[in-house]
Amino acid sequence: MSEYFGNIKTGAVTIATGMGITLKHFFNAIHRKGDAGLDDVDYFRQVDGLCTLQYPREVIPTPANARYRLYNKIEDCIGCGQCVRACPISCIEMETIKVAPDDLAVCGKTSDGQQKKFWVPVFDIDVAKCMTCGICTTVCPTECLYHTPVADFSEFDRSNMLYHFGNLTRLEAEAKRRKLAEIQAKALADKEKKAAEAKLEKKDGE
Amino acid sequence: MQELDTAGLGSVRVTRQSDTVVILEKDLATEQMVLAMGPQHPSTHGVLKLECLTDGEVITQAEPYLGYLHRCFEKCCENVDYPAVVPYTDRLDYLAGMNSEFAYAITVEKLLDIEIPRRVEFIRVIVAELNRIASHLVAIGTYGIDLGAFTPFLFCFRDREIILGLLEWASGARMLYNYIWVGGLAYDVPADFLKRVKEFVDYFRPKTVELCELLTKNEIFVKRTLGIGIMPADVAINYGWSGPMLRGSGVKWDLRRNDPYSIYPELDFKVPVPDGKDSVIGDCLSRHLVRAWEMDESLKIIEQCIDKMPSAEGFNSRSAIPKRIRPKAGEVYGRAENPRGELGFYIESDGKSTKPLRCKARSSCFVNLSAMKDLSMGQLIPDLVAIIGSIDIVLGEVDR
Amino acid sequence: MEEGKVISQSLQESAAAYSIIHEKFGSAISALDANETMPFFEVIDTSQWTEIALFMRDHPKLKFNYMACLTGVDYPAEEKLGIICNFESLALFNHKLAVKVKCARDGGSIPSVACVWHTANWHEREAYDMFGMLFTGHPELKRILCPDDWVGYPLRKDYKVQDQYHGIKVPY
Amino acid sequence: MSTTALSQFSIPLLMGNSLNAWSDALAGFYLFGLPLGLVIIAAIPLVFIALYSLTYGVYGERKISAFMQDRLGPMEVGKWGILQTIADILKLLQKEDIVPASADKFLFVVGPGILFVGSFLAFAVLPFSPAFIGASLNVGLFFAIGIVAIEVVGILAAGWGSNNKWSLYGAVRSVAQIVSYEIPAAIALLCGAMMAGTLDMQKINILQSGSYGFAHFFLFHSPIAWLPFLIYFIASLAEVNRAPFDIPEAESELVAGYFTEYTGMKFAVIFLAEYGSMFMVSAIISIVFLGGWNSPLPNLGGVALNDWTNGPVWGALWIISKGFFFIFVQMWLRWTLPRLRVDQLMYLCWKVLTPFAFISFVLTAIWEVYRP
Repeated sequence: MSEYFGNIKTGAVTIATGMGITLKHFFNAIHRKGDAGLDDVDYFRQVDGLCTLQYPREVIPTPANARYRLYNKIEDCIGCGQCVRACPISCIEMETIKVAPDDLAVCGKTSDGQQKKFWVPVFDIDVAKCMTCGICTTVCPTECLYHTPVADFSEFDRSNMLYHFGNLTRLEAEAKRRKLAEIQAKALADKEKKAAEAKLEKKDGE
Repeated sequence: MQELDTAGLGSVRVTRQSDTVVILEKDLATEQMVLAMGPQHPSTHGVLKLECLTDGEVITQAEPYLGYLHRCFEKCCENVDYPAVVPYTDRLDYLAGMNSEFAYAITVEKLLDIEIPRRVEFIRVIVAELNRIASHLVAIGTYGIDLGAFTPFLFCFRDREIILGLLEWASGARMLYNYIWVGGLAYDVPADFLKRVKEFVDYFRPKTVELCELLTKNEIFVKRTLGIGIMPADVAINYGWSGPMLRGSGVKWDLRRNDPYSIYPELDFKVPVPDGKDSVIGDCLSRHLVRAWEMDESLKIIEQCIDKMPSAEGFNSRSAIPKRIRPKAGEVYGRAENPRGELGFYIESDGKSTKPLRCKARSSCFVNLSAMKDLSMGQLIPDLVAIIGSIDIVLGEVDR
Repeated sequence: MEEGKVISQSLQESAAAYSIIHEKFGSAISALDANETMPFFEVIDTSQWTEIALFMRDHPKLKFNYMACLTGVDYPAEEKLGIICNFESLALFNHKLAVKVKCARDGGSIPSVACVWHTANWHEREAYDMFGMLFTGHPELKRILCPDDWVGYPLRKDYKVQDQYHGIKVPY
Repeated sequence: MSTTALSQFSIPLLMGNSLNAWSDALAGFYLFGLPLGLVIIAAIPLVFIALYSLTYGVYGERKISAFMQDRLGPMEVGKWGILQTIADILKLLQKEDIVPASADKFLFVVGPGILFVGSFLAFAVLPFSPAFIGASLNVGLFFAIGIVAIEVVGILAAGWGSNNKWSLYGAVRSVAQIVSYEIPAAIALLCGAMMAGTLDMQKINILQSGSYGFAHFFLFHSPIAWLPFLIYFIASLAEVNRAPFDIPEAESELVAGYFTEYTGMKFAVIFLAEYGSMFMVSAIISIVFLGGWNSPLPNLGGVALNDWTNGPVWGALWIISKGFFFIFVQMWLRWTLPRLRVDQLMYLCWKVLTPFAFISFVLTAIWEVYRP
């Protein structure tokens, strides 16, 4: 019998405690949490009160090192293709054309002074596939591939999630390719000619 | 454990006391009905399906069906390099990515036999314990939802949000971190990080008390969980239970203590087990209490780590990372204490390749869930919900 | 340094545990591979596997009451499939042992230990699902993670994914 | 007791004669032999309550729950999201009205209707002010208790007709729950009726008027009146399926209980009925124990607060605000407590509430007979 009344008593007391807590929160609803980021010194002085933000207008700030949208600064890209090999889910697609010797100056250097040896006509990142693991960015030798703190980049059409970073248009790429092919053909021809000459000389020598 | 032959009894409702089965109700048999619970049921915590045979509201048999989230993690691992497995481990137990990474990293390090800088170890422990708190907050909050209390859930998520913010600040991502690498860390923590974590600990302590008052001590909550789904210790061990589930059954077994890794031997923390005063040992309430206590212990661990943290001077978080991870031929089974139990990795290396020959994740939820059939026999549907909630499954880890 | 010592100590204990098993079963099991990371032995006479398992669980000095993990493995070079079980004596002793059991790659079978450790039940189902070895005496050997009508065993090294599954294109 | 109380209370004090006459005239309006006037009178509170349900009920519940959970709640539609519910209703109106192929079509369609009618019929006997009552029955309280039971039929029809196992569970649980809780609820209300000596709602209110305001309320009338008050409040929670007794719809167990299969306007009607019954039980408890439309403010010497704040319009204000207060408490409880299990629910009903209801019944009877 005492257990019976004890149960009723603990039930009433704990329910009252719980209701006290929710009522406290209810009256605390006049306060709102600010939208300072965690790197702010006052972060924990502003967390009391309603804590939701109205998203598109108020945003939780993303820290500077946040890894969200993958971005390639194509001016610095040397087309080494390490990121393509490193990506566990192959979301990066890359095509390179070797720069013709007379174009090296046109192709330019990276910001730390390294000569670029490849044109990169295609550098496509499918950010819909990208899982923001950041492995590609760690292998990148020129640090031109990095994640930006832009977290919201949703699209209505999935094809818009394919980001193109190539530094040549298709026509330019075609021209470069042809030029390279010519140079290579010429070099090959020269080589053959030389070889033939050498053979000839050899014969002559005999 | 005593097996119960239900064939001749018609409908029975049973409960377990230590290792005997006690029949509460019988001879109320009605026509049996197959009830498919899930995979889109609100309280199966994802895409678990339970096919229940019910007699009224009493479940006579429940058969779990898994695999709705199966993505062949192990096959993926065989096709990528050792470091590239880390982002996949995040996706095992997506509520505790840091802990999964930690388990994988120490396993490969065991195979590689490399020394890790001390500061790396401390940071690893801090982020892992923070993530443990975040994970337990989800477990406790969703358990509240399973039992009909919605408000504690949102309080839990409010605080978890801060932890996720902290981890985002450290690692760059909110849930799928890829932060703990084999041999080191992706980055050192930001300058003010430890200070902010300390502030978080101070902020969070009163919140756990409030949560306890609101949910754990609530009489209705206690009545809903006390004595439900009792699992005796020996059966729990035989089922391979681990983590809070096993401790809920009264076995003082914590890999951080019993198979110590990283810097855990240097830290002072308790392994909480229920004493049978507030709850029946092995029931849902015990498991819930263990989780609640563990949050406090994790806070203690974090505080100690911050105090003992070696300075950042001349520290490079990637200094011990091998240029190319190619372990010698051999096999290793490494494990760590995850919020949900023992997450083990069996890794086999052929010594030639930079990809693991075989990488098996021993998922704690998978093992814990395998007792479902036994636990659910003779329970009511609301109790079944309470039991699933107390197992605290993450389907990402169950189905892999 | 200290950590290394702990490991080697547990290795000694594991070796002691192995010798007890070896005493009983002799040539049915192979010699102990006493490496630091995972000491293991192989069951050569697979028909005795269940007895060995029971012995390991119930022997007062062994008490391997906890099966941590059961991994299925494919050995295409040996034309074999196998399982690796990691055991330990939870809260009683300090020894840990792994056991390997192998069977033929096509239609091979391994005795089930689901009756010895409940953990093995689902793990064996998973190994069957992924590798296709049979476990004789298993209470309900059916696929667990893949759908029942899935073709092939995904974790075999020579697995080719099926093109269509109920009209859905499978390869991504 | 009742005669003395009535005699000291004169009708002109109520200041509502013209309105009363108007409603009487309307009630006498017949068209082709149909009591059209009565229908209109019954429809007025119904329309009001429907409006309340749409705006305050759902919106209030969402806001209150949000504030208790440190959230903002609806904020987008209108200032502070005040038009959110209207937007929701517009959405629900446009939704396809799906009737599952294997459902029992008749029951499925008729279920929400019965539920709606059941919860709104009781409004006919609720006195909204001294001058306004839909039907001033001399067994008003009895009618109100009885008519709530019709809801059970609607719930069972909806749950059974859906041909869904979860719905069936919800329906069966609901029937068991509501029928059981009728008993303590009715006995607790009987205590109030005993104190009044009448079952007429309007008379119960009149008996609680007086210049001392709240001191005349039945809750403070006898030392044990708080017990039936509390019992009725708890039982009424169960009768309208509110947390912690929301097991018929228990979203984490039964998905949505008996209305799992409902969409569009039928779903909205079920929702409306729920909020309607919430107000109904709140109004009943404030009528029987808290003076209904009487002002709680006492006359303090020359400051005749009580006299100033009584009258038909004030009365409507008082009863509605009392009702809203109890709705607030219902929501407050809902967002604090976990849900009970079925057997615990029955335990509470049969082993706690019913015995205590009987005890309070006997004690009230003794008090009324041997009152000092």
